[in-house]
Amino acid sequence: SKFGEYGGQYVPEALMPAIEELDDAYRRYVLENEDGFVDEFRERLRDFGGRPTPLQRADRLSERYDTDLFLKREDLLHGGAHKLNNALGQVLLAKYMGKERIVAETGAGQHGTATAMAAAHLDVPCEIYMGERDINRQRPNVFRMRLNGAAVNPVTTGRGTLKEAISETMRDWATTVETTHYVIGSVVGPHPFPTMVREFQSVISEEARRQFDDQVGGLPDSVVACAGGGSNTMGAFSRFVSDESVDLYAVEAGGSSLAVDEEEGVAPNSASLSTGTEGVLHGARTKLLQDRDGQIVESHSVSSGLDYAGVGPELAYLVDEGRVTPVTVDDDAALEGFHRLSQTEGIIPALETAHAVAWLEQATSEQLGDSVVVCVSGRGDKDLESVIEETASREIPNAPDMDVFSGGMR
Amino acid sequence: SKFGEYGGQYVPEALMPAIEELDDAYRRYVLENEDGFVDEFRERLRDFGGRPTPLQRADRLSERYDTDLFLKREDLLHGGAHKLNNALGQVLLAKYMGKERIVAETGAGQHGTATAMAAAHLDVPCEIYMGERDINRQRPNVFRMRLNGAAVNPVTTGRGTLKEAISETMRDWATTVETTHYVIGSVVGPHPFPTMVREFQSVISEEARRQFDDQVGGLPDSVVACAGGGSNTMGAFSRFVSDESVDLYAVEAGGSSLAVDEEEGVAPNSASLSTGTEGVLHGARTKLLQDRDGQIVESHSVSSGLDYAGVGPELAYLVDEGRVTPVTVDDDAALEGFHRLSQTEGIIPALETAHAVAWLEQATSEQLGDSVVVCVSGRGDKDLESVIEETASREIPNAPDMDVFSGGMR
Amino acid sequence: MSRLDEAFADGPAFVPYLALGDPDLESSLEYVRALDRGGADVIELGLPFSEPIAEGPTIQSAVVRSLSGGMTPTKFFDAVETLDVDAPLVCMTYYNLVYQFGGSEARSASEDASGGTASEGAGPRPFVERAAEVGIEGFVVPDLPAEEAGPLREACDEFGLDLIFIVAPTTRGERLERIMERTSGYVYVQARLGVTGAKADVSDQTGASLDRLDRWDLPKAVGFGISSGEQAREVVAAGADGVIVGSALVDIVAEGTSAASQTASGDVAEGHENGDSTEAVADRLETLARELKRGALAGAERAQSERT
Amino acid sequence: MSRLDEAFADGPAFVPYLALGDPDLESSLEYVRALDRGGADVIELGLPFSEPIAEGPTIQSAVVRSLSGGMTPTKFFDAVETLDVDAPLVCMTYYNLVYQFGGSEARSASEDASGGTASEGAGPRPFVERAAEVGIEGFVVPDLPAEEAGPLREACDEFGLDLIFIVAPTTRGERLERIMERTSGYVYVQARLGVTGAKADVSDQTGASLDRLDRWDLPKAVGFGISSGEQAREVVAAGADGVIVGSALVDIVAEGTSAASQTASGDVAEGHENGDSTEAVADRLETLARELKRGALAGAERAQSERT
Repeated sequence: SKFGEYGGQYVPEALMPAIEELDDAYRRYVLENEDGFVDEFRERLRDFGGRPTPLQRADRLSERYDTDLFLKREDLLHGGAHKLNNALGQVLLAKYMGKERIVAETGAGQHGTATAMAAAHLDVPCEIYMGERDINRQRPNVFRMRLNGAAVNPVTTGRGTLKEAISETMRDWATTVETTHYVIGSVVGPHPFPTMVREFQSVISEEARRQFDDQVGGLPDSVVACAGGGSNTMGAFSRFVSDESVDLYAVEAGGSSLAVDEEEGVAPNSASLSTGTEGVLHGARTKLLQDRDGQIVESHSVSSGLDYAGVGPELAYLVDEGRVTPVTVDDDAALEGFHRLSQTEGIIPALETAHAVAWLEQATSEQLGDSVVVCVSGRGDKDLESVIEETASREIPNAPDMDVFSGGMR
Repeated sequence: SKFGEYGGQYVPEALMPAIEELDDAYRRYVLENEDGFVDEFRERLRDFGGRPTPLQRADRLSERYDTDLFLKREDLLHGGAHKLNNALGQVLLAKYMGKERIVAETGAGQHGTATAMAAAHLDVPCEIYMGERDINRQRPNVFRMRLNGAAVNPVTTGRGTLKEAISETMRDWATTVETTHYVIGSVVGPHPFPTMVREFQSVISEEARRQFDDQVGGLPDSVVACAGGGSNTMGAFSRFVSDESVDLYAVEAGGSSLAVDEEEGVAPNSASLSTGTEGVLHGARTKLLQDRDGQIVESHSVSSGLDYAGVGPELAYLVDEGRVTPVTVDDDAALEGFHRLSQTEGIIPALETAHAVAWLEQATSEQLGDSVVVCVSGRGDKDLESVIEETASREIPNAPDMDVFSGGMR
Repeated sequence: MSRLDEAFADGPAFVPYLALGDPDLESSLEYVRALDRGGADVIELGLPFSEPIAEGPTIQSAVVRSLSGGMTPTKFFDAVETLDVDAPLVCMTYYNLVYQFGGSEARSASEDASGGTASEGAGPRPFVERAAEVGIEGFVVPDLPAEEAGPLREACDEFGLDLIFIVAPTTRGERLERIMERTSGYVYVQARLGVTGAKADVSDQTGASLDRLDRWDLPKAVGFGISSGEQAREVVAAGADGVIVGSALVDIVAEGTSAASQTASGDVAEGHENGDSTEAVADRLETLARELKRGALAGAERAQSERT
Repeated sequence: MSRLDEAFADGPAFVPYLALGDPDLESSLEYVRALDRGGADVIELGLPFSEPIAEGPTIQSAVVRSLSGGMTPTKFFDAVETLDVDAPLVCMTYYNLVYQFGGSEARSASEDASGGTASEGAGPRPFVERAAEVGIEGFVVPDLPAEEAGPLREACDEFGLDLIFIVAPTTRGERLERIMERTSGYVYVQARLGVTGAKADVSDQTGASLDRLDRWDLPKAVGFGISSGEQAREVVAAGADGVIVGSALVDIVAEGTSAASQTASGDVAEGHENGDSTEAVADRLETLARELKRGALAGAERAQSERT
């Protein structure tokens, strides 16, 4: 249950039995395929989710960076992001465990929509907690959840964002733990979540590793993935961790600056691996953005999906071990990356993914090596509105002319 | 070049040489795999597009309709709809033909976005004509095209919708025909377009046929697809046409009524197969919505992607031959179908697709048979705004509570 | 020799186009008479179709105005029947209108008989028959290529009407042969790629096209983009037997219409003071017609002098 | 026997909770004194953490108010050091604050030494040491399960402080054993599943939990949802050695605060007339404290009479 000193189970006592029950279920169903859980999960990932997703050679970017560049196309997964791998796994596991109800939290709405889809597909009642401010900023995702039959519970405490939604979901779970499963959306939270979510997401690297070998032969020299909480990161890295020759780059959101404003309690970035310090948040010991007292500071990124003050404990450990190299890309560069992939490959990426793409521009050829796999964690449809606003307010050299959109999307 | 009396090449003389050149290129590259065209097309469909798409058993709908119901998941194709199959094929063909430039028209924006994606991917300059009114109604799709580097040319003539955009694109092509390829978006237009687009889309039924045989064994009893211009319809039917035991149902938009208002020149539906009469439009003889003089009337559907007064000539022929059965679903029922698939299967369909889903509710068990394949032509993200508006203004019994969205999506 | 061939017999022909019913039926008939007075040798009358894919923005707008005014094929023929002009008349329209005409009765009958199955258009014959009755001499159908023209060609032959095909700069070899075999009256030589619309220069492609057509005796009328007497002169000097002018004339109608509709909301008298009455527009059309005809004649003199 | 055990020795203990710094430091110290006057046997002082995952909305809001007012661990300890009350004090907070305390100096040192590598928290020892200095008797850390509590338990032992664990209705068997082995001072019996918050009824689960704990001598204080003297009576009658009350008291602070802030924009004198001065809120807290204490005592009498 630990990754070095990271991880653990820092949760209220009331949740401990549920976490132990989950750990037991994880071992039996996921690790030992009891009742054919893994078979059903794989089948549903294929038929409902659309796996395997392609590993696509990006011809024009390969030329630009003078390397063989491959895109692992998680944007093609049902729902438009890698999130479904985990949501489907956990909702299915909850069914195997006999749970009657699903709760989940969501910030930008991607995990909420994935969970709502999985719950509709598997016919399990589902409630999603979401900060009121996030609800107002992510209306299409809220609507998608409602369409899938999920209840969306607005969280009005605090600033009404992801942090408050997580706390509120924990509270729901603490009250209903006997009948309810809490679908955590990333490789964070108390054990066994970081391990379990990583295993559900590992299908990304499992496929990519096999596809690379089939299409090119051997192993890539490097794997690049963006890192917020870190679920696509661990998914993309997991099956390469023991291949010492493969360099692993976790691209964090550098936001507008890597410095922390202690006065305001704000870190204008989400770079917990690069700049965070050890601490305990949301059930696990990991790297955090915190002030010197240990209060969690407000993080920031142009990509709301990366905007989180913590990170998965396993990633923190792999960074300390030197196995994963954390790097950062700031907001402006991420927007450039967004436009670059859209224009050169015909793939409009999520703003999260745009960070991974953008880093290629600042990486050295030694870092990239002769072959690179980049995880395209999601598609950008959800971010169109943000991209219009953010691009209009900055100097992004490769952006298309935005005049026609001066009135926004409507 | 004909399907019975349907089809043909009713175009201005200036376009005839280009059409002959295209016909020749179609034969050589697509039918005879010259220069390995077909191999490259298949590879790009797989790696860039995400093929094969799954054939998913819909457990809950199967139970509801007491049949084995399978969904052919074209919504998982890159871009979110079957449109890329054709756009990628034609843009690649244009490259093989040495054309330097792509033009296309778009109504709801789906074909425009698919073409822009394919053109960015293959590095071909691309201009999309789109009615000004459609531009204002489909801003996210306009933005996606711009992001992919395509020029979007507003068409201000007439009512500023698809019809005018088609005429304008024809005009561009008539002027630039020697260097430019016109990517028509459906199985319409002059020969060889209806045949060629059908062949590019046939991958849908080719896969579905094989997948059904692998997963179930044998052939399905029926195949259901929505029909506007008819490209997903012909794609879903094509490889089953010679299997006499497989019933083929083309679900048209019944709109608000199947009657034609000759006074106003409006058909409040898009049911050209069910209610249209033979005539000549946009280069082909086919079934049309027209008044008794032969003027094309304004069609209507809650789904802008089905909103077209014509239909592919091959479909018209197959209907006359009795091979394809045309049926209709009205706007209200389509919205119900939209909500039903979203809630029961966790798949938010395009409003086009919602028509196919909705028809299951009114089909007899004899029509459906023991096994049904439904083509999920696209995902519904593009339609969220419309669905909110349209659902709010009607009595849709199975819709979620919309109060939270009374202010629209923003 | 048909009346159309004859129109080209005494020197270069001036062939103006107007959409009937633009902006309303009465005015447009007045405009046709003005073109006749201005020296038209043949007049192409547009019967508007809702999807005019071969037209540029100018003529498309005329089509929209005419349709908004309630123009139909029946009204078109009725109006032509009353029209008393010297120049022979050609109907320019799209094939669906030709194909559907007379079909409503046929359709109702077939629906009665078969219990509501979709019926087919009546085919081109009723259209041609009615056109012949009202004095139309021929047709231009821009979306009907030679390959699909069999039925219409037959009907024209039956009623003694001409069927004029368009030859594009890209039309060569076998296609050209096939088209020229089916054409009668005159051949419509498309001056450049693209759609109809007034342009400032005469395309180089025109000369090449005329050269390719040299071995056929049929009169060659050049259209697409001719807007001035000077251009008419150049085209005829280059070997054309006539000039077809549409958009430049329609522009005059459009300007008059838009001026009139602008003042309609203000003082009606002002519209007349501005000279935007039907008569004023007709005068302007007649003036441009005369210029174009003079240009064509000048071109013919130059061609004549070069030949001698 | 620690001061905490002692507090339970003379009959049922009343254990109130307040977040220090809510709504400001001075007022909250006044409120703590009022609880002391009202008969508190132990007082739990909340040191607010930015992510209070175990709290309900009431206490979460108190935490937000306190943090907005600038509360920090250092200020917390400094304030406690000046506080002169009879009841022993317990600090209730989350583990990250315990873990990080004193780390800023350690961190700077390590950054100097290692050239900027991310450093670690100083661990629980400096926090416990400082708490002991200022007169804190023990800790409740709701996000620290027994399994992760080794270092804090050690530090508490070193400085002679108690570490109180929470036992939930779902805690049974081996887990219960493990927790009870590590608990000292008293055990915090969670009356129901969920988070903190005042409720109208006493949970059935409480009796079952107390039964499970019967074989341990450690005082059992029941919390979560107790808001009235009547409830306090029932809980003690059911076998509890004390009642922990938080949200009901924080509600009084919140009401006073919100009334004060409402009138702050109007006439300040009105705020005092409404009785929403710090003194008035303190009076109300003292009154409720007395009621709760009386309830607990009544419950003990009943339990006593049942036993005899």
